[in-house]
Amino acid sequence: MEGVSKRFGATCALDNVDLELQKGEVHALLGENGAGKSTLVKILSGAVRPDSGTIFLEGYPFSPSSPLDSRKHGISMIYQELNLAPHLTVEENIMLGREMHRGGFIRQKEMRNKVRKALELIRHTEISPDLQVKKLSVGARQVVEIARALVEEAKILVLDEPTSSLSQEDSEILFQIIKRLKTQGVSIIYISHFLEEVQKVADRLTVLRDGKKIHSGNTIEVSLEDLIQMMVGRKLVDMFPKIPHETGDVVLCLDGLKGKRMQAEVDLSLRHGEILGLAGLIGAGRTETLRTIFGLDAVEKGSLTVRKIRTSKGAPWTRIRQGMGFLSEDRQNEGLASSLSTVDNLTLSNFSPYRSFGFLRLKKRRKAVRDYIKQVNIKVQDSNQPVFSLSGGNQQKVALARLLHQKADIFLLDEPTRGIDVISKSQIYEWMGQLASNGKAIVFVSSYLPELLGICDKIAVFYRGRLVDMRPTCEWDAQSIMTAATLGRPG
Amino acid sequence: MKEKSRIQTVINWLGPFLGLILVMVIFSSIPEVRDRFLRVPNLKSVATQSVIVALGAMGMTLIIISGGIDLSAASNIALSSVITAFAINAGFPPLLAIFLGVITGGLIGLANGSLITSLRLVPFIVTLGMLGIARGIAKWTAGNQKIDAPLTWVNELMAKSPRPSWLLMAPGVWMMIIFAVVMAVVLRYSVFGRHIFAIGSNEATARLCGIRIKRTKIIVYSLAGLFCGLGGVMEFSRLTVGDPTVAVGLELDIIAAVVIGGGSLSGGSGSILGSMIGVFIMSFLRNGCTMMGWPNYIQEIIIGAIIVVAVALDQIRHRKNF
Amino acid sequence: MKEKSRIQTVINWLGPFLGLILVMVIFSSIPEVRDRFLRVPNLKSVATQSVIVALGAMGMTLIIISGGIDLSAASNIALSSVITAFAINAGFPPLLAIFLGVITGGLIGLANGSLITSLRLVPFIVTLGMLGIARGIAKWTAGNQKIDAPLTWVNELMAKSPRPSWLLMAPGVWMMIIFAVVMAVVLRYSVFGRHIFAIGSNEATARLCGIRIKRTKIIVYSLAGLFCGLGGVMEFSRLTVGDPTVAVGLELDIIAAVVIGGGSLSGGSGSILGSMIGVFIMSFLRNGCTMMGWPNYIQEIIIGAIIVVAVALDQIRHRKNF
Amino acid sequence: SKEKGLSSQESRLEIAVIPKGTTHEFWKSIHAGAARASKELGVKVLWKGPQKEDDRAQQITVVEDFISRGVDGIVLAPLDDRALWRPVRDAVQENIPVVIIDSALQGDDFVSFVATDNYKGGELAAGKIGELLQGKGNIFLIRYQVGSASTTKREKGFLDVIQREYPKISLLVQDQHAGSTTETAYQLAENLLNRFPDVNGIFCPNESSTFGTLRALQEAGLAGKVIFIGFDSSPKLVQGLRDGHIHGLVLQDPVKMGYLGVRQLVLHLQGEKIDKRIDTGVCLITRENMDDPEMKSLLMPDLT
Ligand SMILES: Nc1ncnc2c1ncn2[C@@H]1O[C@H](COP(=O)(O)OP(=O)(O)OP(=O)(O)O)[C@@H](O)[C@H]1O
Ligand SMILES: Nc1ncnc2c1ncn2[C@@H]1O[C@H](COP(=O)(O)OP(=O)(O)OP(=O)(O)O)[C@@H](O)[C@H]1O
Ligand SMILES: [Mg+2]
Ligand SMILES: [Mg+2]
Repeated sequence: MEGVSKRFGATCALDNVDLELQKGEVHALLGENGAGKSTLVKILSGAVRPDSGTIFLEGYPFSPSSPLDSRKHGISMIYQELNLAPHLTVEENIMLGREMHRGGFIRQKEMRNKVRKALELIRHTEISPDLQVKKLSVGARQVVEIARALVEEAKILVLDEPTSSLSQEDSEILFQIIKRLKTQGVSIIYISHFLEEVQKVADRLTVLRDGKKIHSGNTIEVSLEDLIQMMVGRKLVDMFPKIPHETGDVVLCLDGLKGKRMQAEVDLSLRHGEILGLAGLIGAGRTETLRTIFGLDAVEKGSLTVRKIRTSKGAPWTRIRQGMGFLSEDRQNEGLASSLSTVDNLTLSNFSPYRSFGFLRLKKRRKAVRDYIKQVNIKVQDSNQPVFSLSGGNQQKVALARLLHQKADIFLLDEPTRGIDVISKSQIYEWMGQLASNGKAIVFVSSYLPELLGICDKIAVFYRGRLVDMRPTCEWDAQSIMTAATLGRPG
Repeated sequence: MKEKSRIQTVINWLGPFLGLILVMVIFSSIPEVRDRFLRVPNLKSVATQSVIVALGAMGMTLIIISGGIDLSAASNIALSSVITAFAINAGFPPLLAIFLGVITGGLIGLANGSLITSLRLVPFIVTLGMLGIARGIAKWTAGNQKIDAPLTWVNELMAKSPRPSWLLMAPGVWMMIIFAVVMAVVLRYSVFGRHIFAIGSNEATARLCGIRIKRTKIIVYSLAGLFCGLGGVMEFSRLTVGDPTVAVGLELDIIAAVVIGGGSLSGGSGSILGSMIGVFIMSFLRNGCTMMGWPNYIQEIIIGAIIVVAVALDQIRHRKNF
Repeated sequence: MKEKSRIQTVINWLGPFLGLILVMVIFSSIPEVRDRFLRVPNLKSVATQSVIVALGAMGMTLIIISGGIDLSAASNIALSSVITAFAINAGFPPLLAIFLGVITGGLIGLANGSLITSLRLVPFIVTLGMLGIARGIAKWTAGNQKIDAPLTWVNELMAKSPRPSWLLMAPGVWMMIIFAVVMAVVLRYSVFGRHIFAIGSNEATARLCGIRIKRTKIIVYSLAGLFCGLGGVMEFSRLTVGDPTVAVGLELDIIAAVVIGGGSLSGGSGSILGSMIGVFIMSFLRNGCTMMGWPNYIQEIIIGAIIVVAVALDQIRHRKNF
Repeated sequence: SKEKGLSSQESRLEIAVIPKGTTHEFWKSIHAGAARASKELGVKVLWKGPQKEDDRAQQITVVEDFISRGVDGIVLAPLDDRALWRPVRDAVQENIPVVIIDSALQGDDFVSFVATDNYKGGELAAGKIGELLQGKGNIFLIRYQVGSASTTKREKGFLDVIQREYPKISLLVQDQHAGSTTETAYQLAENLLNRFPDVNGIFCPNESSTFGTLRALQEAGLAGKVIFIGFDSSPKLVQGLRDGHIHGLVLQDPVKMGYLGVRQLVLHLQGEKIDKRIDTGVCLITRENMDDPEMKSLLMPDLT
């Protein structure tokens, strides 16, 4: 790709970027949120038309007019935002657009075989091909998406943050697959905010900043610190800043709580000033537990006690009144109202500072929001910009900022750092510490063990819907968590 | 809990037929019409009365699954019936007249599809516009009155007692059955059918997976147009005249049938079997109410209520899945 | 590029008024009606003719923004007009009759909202059912004919030449203007308004953010019902009788007005100003076509085409933004 | 049919009366006539119109459904002289006799045709307008609805007389349709009056268009100034006539039509010979003769 540029209105997403991908290499694309990585690969896949610049494919100029066009040229892509048709089954989604047919009618058996093979490849045979995708959790959906990219024998495979909602184990499997594909001569573009991953799998890398190419070279030639320096223009002091905080009374307590979709009853308690980490594999039931606490799923059995008040029934609005805040792992379908503006999304859960007699004071609100945008470092042209036009990581930051703006006491965070760049991540860890030191309680669900180990006071491990073990962080290490999460017994 | 789940098993087993069975049981148990309601001649009339809506509903099912809607269906039926009558009146051979009627419907559908895809307008608006345009053209062609066409075999298509008596039912009813089976198979087992579901479920995904959205949509709307065209021919066959004012508001009946049958207006779900059941629920309701001699307002209230109840039942049936 | 962007600046500046201006310019430039079209009495008639649709469109705007639809609006208007006539006929004081008419509309809206939220049914189906139910009840109440009511000051509400002549326009027109301003403010600046947008944009998100979806939706549908009720009172005022068959199919006009004005049927967008412009575009079109003496079918075709063109223009205008 | 005779002695005869619609005043009167006949003759009348006013296809459905029910006879006001021909033939094949009222039907499967001469009604209206305008001026013909046979006949009668006998009267409007409801008629008339405020005469061919136009005239302050002839009656139209806002109403005798329709059918079922064609007559009512007792019973029929 040579001299590729793209503008969206006033935003310059890409400015004269070059990218060279060699046969059989893994090429990492790095940059902070909103640097233009996704836009660049979308141009390659034909989903976005560039304003200028040319692409050469095996020496010939190539300008993909549609995703279909680029797929025909052997480019296969996993987009950052999940792209699945919720009403269709897993099999139908995996084979979408490449159905095997005879005279226009589907050849069921052959397709089933292919799907089985792809699922085996990523070791997720437990996902039934006949299940409707809307019934899967976000993690499982990501697996389906990867399976889709694998059924096709592509020449170029583009992965835009494939591991953002995968567990450690699944990521490992993916890396093995990548290695194998590489030996088969497949070229891979790999986008990720997990820099260690990049160092592990990538042969070469390119760094983007504000839509410009900053650096391109072999992976082994640059150190982690240099990478970060190139990405954001400053050094990262401490990935997991330690902010001292003390735990107080119990604020939230689950007594044998079982929600409609949970597989088992869960007992748990959370104190003021405590950061509780929840670890587990895909489908372990962490999301479902949080959703039940927050009243998004109906309670079937047991009860929960919020600040000494025992309840079993409750809708999200009552939980918010009780001082809870929830960050959904599914920002695309649930987390954000993407056609609304950044201002609206940010303030949706708490209008009270700007409300007088049922009316909003818009100016005051805009001003307040500007502070939050600066604080959370959201890259946005104008606070009235609709959320769908933000980059993936920036959308996640909007969802996070909403929780801060809500001024909750109990934070339920489901994969909050999904798709967020390194620097911002460390900033988020810092806030979590600060919130805890102010006496707030935080439940922190993550599939990324280092961050759990880095900032939590306590870690609980889930296995098949059951809470296996809960211990202070110092008594855990990566190994023992993995054991508990995969085998379901304290390691 | 136990009790509830047993009821749900029954509900599930009877499944999509539940609403239809309910309606039939009700009327079969009213002494006044009991002995007449379930008799063959009445079933034949109901079948014949359902043909036009059923044809419209087949196309509408595709459109609704793809996430669209077609408000122009009824106008399209009227226009096609006028064109057929016009052609027969002008002395064209009946087969050609039928062909022209069906093609007219197809062209209106094609126009819908092209406008929707090329101007990227919402189907509701395009077809609302087309509702007026097609109806206007129908009145224009017919010179603002009905067209009397000489009787031909076209008018036998919807005759309750068909000419070769071994047919048992009107040829139109057979056509309806055959097309329903064909469309059900196409929708379930063809690549085209699957693409329609994908587009309705998530259009962006469908595009990124390389499905030709424009082409698929244009085909869907054209196909639906052709079905409306055929419906128009049937309407002409039934009326023996080309009437530009016929079928006003029928689009809502057609859409209701599809939705009663499990179609979702946000796209991605629906089935031909369901839609056909929806059509027959409404036909039997009308038929039963008329046979009872109930005034129209009672009929309107009852049908309104049944639409809600039928869909609510369907909802309960599906809810247990979670 | 340059040229194009200049056109777009102009388009943008005229913005939402573009369609309306277009229609008015066209008719003002046809010599045959030019000198009559833009004269005060004609403008007054158009304004009066628009009141009922405009009231319906205010409620419909809220509903459509919230991601719903109300097919029962027109039936509701008819029912409310019948109830008002009935009350006046029964000798109730006019103010009470008006109140009863408006409340009837509100109750129908409340029923819609409750069914939609409690049974979790799609609005299309619930309101389609209600379309039949309300119309049936209207006919029933009226005994299947018009209700003749004695003349009272209620009938002055829609008089083109109002009694205190300093009013200049019918009181109904003033009401329409006042309610439009109030609703526009509520929708833009109130918490309730923001909540409606949030629900329409993404219901799951709205729920997550602690918005009380059920309550908001029930209020939205009830409010829309009240507007329809007021529309019904205006209808009665205009006709001087309570006619249960009035306004058949008007729901499509109302929805079209909202959509022409920028409302999206998938929810999350729309505005009162836009809807009002949509209403006036259609009223002026009807008025102009009739004044031209064009036959009805030409009118139907033209109005159909304009609906599509107006929305297409709006689409082009918006496309540049992102 | 012998069997049928027996059963009718055990239980009352069941007669379906199928109008074109159910909500216009005109059909109310037909219903009243039919009800009177049913009381007098001791038969059961099932009254049922098409679900949507004026929808041919649905009227066919209603006829078919009553055939399915196996009624003893049908009184039908066909929406179309051709489209209803086949269902009527089906009825006759099932031994269900049919009497046609109000509008004509092709063929001769029916046992009797009881109706007004609609064409003559239009002629009467034209004569009155011509007379009141003294043979000159500008007039509107506001039509009812596309495809409605009886009103089209009235319109034709009106046009023929105007063009033949009053060459100095010019028709400003003659192909605008008022639509099926009062509101649509009202809007149309309002818009037309804005364009042509100097109109001298208007004719409307049925009740709903007459009333809608009357409202528009009253609103525009032109009521009484414009010669206005309507068709059919309702309390508001009677009031308009009394106030001098309407200068004449062409009246049919719908009560008689409904009554005779049912009676002819019952007579036929009882095996009597009946006339194939019965004219129930039209007349023109003005403010001057509206209080004649004979006219009064037409204007405000006793609907009980
Ligand atoms: N459809 C759009 N409309 C307007 N602006 C857009 C659109 N898509 C992307 N942008 C802007 O382009 C810039 C680059 O976005 P892009 O998605 O490429 O970032 P990214 O590098 O993938 O970031 P992340 O790491 O957060 O995924 C961002 O500032 C974003 O706001
Ligand atoms: N592989 C799978 N196959 C089928 N259903 C699954 C699968 N994975 C998850 N689910 C669904 O998700 C539910 C539990 O997943 P949940 O989202 O609570 O887990 P999690 O620990 O948050 O994992 P994730 O990382 O996927 O969010 C299950 O009840 C099931 O319905
Ligand atoms: Mg990205
Ligand atoms: Mg999860």
